[in-house]
Amino acid sequence: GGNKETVRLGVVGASDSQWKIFIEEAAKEGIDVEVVDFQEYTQPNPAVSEGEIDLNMFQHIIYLAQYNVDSDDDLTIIGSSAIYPLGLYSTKYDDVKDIPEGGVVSVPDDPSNQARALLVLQAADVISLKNGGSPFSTLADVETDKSRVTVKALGAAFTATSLPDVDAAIINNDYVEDAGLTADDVIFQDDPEDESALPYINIFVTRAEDKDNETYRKLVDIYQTSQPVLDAVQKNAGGTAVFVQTPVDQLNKSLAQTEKDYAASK
Amino acid sequence: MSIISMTGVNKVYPPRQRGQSEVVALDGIDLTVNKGDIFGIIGYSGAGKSTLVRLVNALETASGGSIVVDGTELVGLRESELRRVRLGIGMIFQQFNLFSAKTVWGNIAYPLTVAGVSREKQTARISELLHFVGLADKAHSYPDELSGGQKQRVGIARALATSPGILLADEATSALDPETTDEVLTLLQRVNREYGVTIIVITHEMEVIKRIANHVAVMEAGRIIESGPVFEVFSHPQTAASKRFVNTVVNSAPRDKELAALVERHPGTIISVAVNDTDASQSEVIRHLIQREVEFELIHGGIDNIQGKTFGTLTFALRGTSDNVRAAIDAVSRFANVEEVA
Amino acid sequence: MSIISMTGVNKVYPPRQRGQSEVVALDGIDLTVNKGDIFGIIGYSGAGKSTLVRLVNALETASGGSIVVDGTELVGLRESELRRVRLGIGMIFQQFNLFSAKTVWGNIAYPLTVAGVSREKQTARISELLHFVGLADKAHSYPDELSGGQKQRVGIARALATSPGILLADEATSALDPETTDEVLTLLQRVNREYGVTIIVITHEMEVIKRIANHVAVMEAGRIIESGPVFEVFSHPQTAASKRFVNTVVNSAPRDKELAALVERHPGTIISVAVNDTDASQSEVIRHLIQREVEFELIHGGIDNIQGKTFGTLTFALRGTSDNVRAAIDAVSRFANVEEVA
Amino acid sequence: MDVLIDLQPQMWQAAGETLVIVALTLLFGGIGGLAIGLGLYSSRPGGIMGNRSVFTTLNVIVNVFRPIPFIIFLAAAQPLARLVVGTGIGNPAIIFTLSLAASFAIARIVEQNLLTVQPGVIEAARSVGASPLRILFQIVLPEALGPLVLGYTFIFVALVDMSAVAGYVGGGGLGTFALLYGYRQFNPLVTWAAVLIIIVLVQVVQFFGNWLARKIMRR
Amino acid sequence: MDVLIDLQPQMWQAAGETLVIVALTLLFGGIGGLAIGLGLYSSRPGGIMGNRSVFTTLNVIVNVFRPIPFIIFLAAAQPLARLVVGTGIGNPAIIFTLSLAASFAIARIVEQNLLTVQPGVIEAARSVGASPLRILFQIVLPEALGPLVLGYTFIFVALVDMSAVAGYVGGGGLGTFALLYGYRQFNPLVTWAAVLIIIVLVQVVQFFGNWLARKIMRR
Ligand SMILES: Nc1ncnc2c1ncn2[C@@H]1O[C@H](COP(=O)(O)OP(=O)(O)OP(=O)(O)O)[C@@H](O)[C@H]1O
Ligand SMILES: Nc1ncnc2c1ncn2[C@@H]1O[C@H](COP(=O)(O)OP(=O)(O)OP(=O)(O)O)[C@@H](O)[C@H]1O
Ligand code: MET
Ligand SMILES: [Mg+2]
Ligand SMILES: [Mg+2]
Repeated sequence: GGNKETVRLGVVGASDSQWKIFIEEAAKEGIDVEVVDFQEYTQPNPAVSEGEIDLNMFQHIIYLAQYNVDSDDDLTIIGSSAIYPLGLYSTKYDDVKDIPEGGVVSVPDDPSNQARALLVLQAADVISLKNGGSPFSTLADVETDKSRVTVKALGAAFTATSLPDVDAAIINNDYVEDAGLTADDVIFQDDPEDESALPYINIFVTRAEDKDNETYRKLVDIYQTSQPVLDAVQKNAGGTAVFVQTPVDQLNKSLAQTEKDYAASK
Repeated sequence: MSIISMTGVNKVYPPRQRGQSEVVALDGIDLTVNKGDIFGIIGYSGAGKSTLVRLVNALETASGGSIVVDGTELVGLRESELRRVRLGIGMIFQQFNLFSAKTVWGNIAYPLTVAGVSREKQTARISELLHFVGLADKAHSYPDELSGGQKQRVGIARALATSPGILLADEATSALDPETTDEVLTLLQRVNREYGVTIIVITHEMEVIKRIANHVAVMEAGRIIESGPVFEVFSHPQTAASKRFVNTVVNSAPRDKELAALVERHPGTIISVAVNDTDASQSEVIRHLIQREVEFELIHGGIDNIQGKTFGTLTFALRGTSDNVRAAIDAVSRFANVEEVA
Repeated sequence: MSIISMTGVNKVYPPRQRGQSEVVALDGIDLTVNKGDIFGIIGYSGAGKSTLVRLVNALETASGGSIVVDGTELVGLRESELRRVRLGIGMIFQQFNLFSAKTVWGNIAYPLTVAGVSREKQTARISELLHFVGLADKAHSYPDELSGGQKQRVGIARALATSPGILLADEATSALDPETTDEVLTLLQRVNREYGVTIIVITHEMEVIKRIANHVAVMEAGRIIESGPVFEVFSHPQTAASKRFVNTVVNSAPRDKELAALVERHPGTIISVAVNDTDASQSEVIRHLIQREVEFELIHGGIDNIQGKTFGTLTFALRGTSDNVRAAIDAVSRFANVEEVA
Repeated sequence: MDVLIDLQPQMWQAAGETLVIVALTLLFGGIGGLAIGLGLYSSRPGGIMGNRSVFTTLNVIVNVFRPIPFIIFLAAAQPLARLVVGTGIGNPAIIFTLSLAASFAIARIVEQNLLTVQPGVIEAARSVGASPLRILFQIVLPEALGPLVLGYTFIFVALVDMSAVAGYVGGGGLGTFALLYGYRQFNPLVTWAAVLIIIVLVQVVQFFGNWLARKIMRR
Repeated sequence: MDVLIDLQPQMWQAAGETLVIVALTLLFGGIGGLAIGLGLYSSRPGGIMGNRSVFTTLNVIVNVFRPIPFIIFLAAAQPLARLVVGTGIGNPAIIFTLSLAASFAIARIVEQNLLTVQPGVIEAARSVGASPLRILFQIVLPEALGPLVLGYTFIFVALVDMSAVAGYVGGGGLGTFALLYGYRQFNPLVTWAAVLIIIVLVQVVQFFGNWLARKIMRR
């Protein structure tokens, strides 16, 4: 295809098989997609802002909300993909109740995933958070005297490899299959159908001025409707993904709300 | 016409560790070297000789005093100005200080490059120098492939490369065999005579002073304790140190063990007679001995030439009646410096 | 009783860059040093002297031949065995090779530590050595704070520290003033006499050979071209190289410019007469001159003692009728080695 | 195994990218580091152009930039990268930022190696009237060349290692490949295949560096 | 600003952790690296215990481990860390893994610095019958001490930088602090406050290293 038409899409984990298929599907529609990989969640948003890539697809609403507030940016959502439940895994215990008093649980160290993980742990009844917790809770909000376990933050990729060292670990969907685990190993997870899970919907993001760009919308459409792509995503998520096609307005409303909540929590 | 003059120059090395005291390497040096001089500096190891010449091309800065080289006061000069002065001064280092990353050729080429000599002229000059120091076959060797004397010869060639107006030679022949030393000294003498190069030679080999220097200064413990034309210092050394130095080179009266050995082999009276152009002539001495029917044998010492003047001490074993011997000694003593050593 | 013996020893340095040829530093060396010898090695710069002694303590491995030191064949020996041999050999390096991270004290202490000498004994020994080499006040200085001669003296003290049975001295006094040289030579002589230490001295200062060596070998281009007792080699040098070396130290016939200067100042006939214990006596020479009414003056040369033997060349200027002069020369020529030099 | 065969084209491309990234970084960072290192060496008190304030300034600058965690440095330098190479992501940005970061590390390596040059040799150069710059380039650098080659080899290996973070800003190379297709996918075969290529590359360069240094130092 | 005040206790704790991590890593890695470096130096052909096969083996080992991207190395070394320090995460694991990785880098730095020792000095030591080990420890190390101090200072700074990844396996320290509380939260104030402390720490150590080296080298 011509260079002019090339759309640059930022992701974290370009090696996931759906991207190769996605590029092929887009090509069929005459869109030339270049997938740019970042290994850090911090990078794809500024890259969109700077115009170095056109859109990205790696984050959920909460992550974007925090980014927009912290960096004083106005990136906007142009579509949803899926929502992934966040699971608690263990190779030592089959039930949350078996985790001993004083045990150690590892959680990812990036803020939004960490807060979500803490909420999962609270729901699993192994810790207690100040004021009932929020999507912006931090390790400091853990009420240690009321918690059964100690929480330890690790790089998102390392929570999976830490399983021999801890009693249980919160592992992102991205690493589940890769780490040789299956959905069956999960001993607790949040409910993707719950309304509180709405801000954890993964989204396509671009600059505010490009929110109506036809080509970008078309790409979202291809993603949401192409079965080979969805199959690959599902396989990669170990069968845990729940695909959603939430209207863009609703997504952006949730974004606005979350941004407000977050700003207030600071 | 003085080309180098030092007045009240001091050099103090501050103590580097606690508990050490400072080292006064030079202590009130006054020195004048005239244009065209070959100026020798002698003195015990550690006397400050190397330090002194290192002040002349400002490798070291004086702690006090004034140093004027070729009309320029060095003390207080900026480094960039000192550089210009150094261009006119060649230096042969006691420790050679060769560039280990350059070949023999490269070592000699460096000063030429710095002086801006064109490549063709360099080639000619370097070949000439290599032949002179006998290292034509080592042109492409590196310093670590050279013997001690070969290294020193590279240092000499390097210092001479730009034909500088002043040459500082710090023990320039200390690692050389006599033959090579001779050649080097001859060359120094030639550049001095033909191009008027002023040369300061530091040496512990009195032969070197004797052969080429016209002036000599004797150093001890950071001071110049004696200084003057070579012939004068050699013929009438004033200080104990100078005397000891002079003794090693000119034929002198036998001392200690040497004397003991001679006494054993030559029973009878032994006298030493100082002989030189200005004092006694030995023909006369011998004539007196013969006249008094004293049998004599030259058992030690000899005659030498320093700066074209005859010079020496002859030691004779005398045999004859004690009266004759006495009379002869008295007669000779009248016009010569005689010492009865045994 | 030989303590060091070399047979057919070669040392070849392979070429390091393309286009260079190999360097044959030693070429078929046969050499025997007896226990208690002070064995001098002389030769032009680059002749292979340093290389030769470095084979004796196996710092360098021979390319061929056999080297037996104190009954042990070195060639083919393992490094750990060579180490034992080295414990009994002290070495003074031409380039000093001081440990720059150790003080003067530490440098001298090192061989003692290696030899397992107790700390108290070390202290006593080091103080003694420091006093001997005149560096008591520099005990805590580092090598880079020393003058050239001071460095060399540290090297000497270090080599002597363990009182080794063999001492290899490579230009051990090249940076020393005559007085210090004298003291060092006296010490070497003392350790040789009192403790039977065998010493190999490499030097370019013939004075050193003359003063302390009993044997001397002359090297040229990797070969030993002459070897024997010092007196013999000095009195009857066989090769051109030896002659030149000997000339620099014993009073010899004047040459070249020196001669020219003499001729200018002394018109008439000039003869040089070689004098030594075994050949002519100079009293006799003089008697013949006087008998023939020839006026004479000793204008050059002198008499010296080597290993207790008289030795020298006297140069006389003769004046008189040409018949008388002729007759005198003829007469003297009959029993002495006379050369008419002008 | 199949994965590996599938990924072959990417892997070789990544290998090429590593070579390009590291080579260019070594070039730019090498020059930058050489400049700063020469500055540190010559301005050090008692040095050939001793100047305490220049030295302290350089010293502080190097100390300021070297210890910043690379990922923070990478992000912080993005605006500068955009100015200089026009983009804050991809290989150009990573080459720019790595070069900048490497400069400071190389500066220290250069400084250290130059300090081992014997003072007597510098004196000899001063004695012939050579200017400090001449001494620096014609004497000090050649004298220290052997150790410098080893120092640059050391840095080469460090850069190969550092270039693995290129992926953070969308750059490529074997390190990124290993992380992305191997490590993140928990695919040890791919990880170690990529690492193996890196190792082979490093072996070759290190052997060459050793050989060259030995040739130069002649020991 | 408020954030910073809130985070103060964590920050100072992190500073303490950095000191502990880097100090212990420098200790263990320093000793390990010294050992390997001494091995490389003395076994090199023509060296004091020249042995081509030992040298090649060591050389290859160092080249194998040095270039592995640190994050991969970190994960790969986790089982070993569990064996040795009992856990694959937290400060003990990061100290273990950093020490291991640092050993190989330090080995090269040590090797390089030892190579600058003048051959004549080693000859003098051989001539008095000293054994290779004696020469190594009593002569070569002291002679190279000045450059070695600078080399270790270099490594100290590199370790401060490397220790920032401690957070991946749940370790602490200022780098982790800067990444977690500053960088990942897009909170520049926190980032740069942490970086500032790192920089101050590094300045102090580097100045001390320079001072010590100058004292030892006396130039
Ligand atoms: N490492 C080396 N590589 C190549 N050639 C060498 C090496 N060492 C010495 N040579 C050469 O071997 C020859 C003998 O050197 P050696 O050092 O033994 O001479 P020497 O007689 O001690 O001379 P000097 O009196 O000048 O010290 C010289 O020509 C020298 O250039
Ligand atoms: N860098 C230094 N630091 C401290 N003292 C020094 C330094 N350089 C020289 N000295 C001392 O200064 C004195 C004079 O040294 P210098 O090198 O001038 O002696 P020298 O007359 O050349 O002796 P030699 O004949 O032994 O070469 C010596 O006592 C020496 O120890
Ligand atoms: N895919 C991740 C999740 O939903 C996104 C994390 S936000 C950067 O857990
Ligand atoms: Mg001197
Ligand atoms: Mg020699």
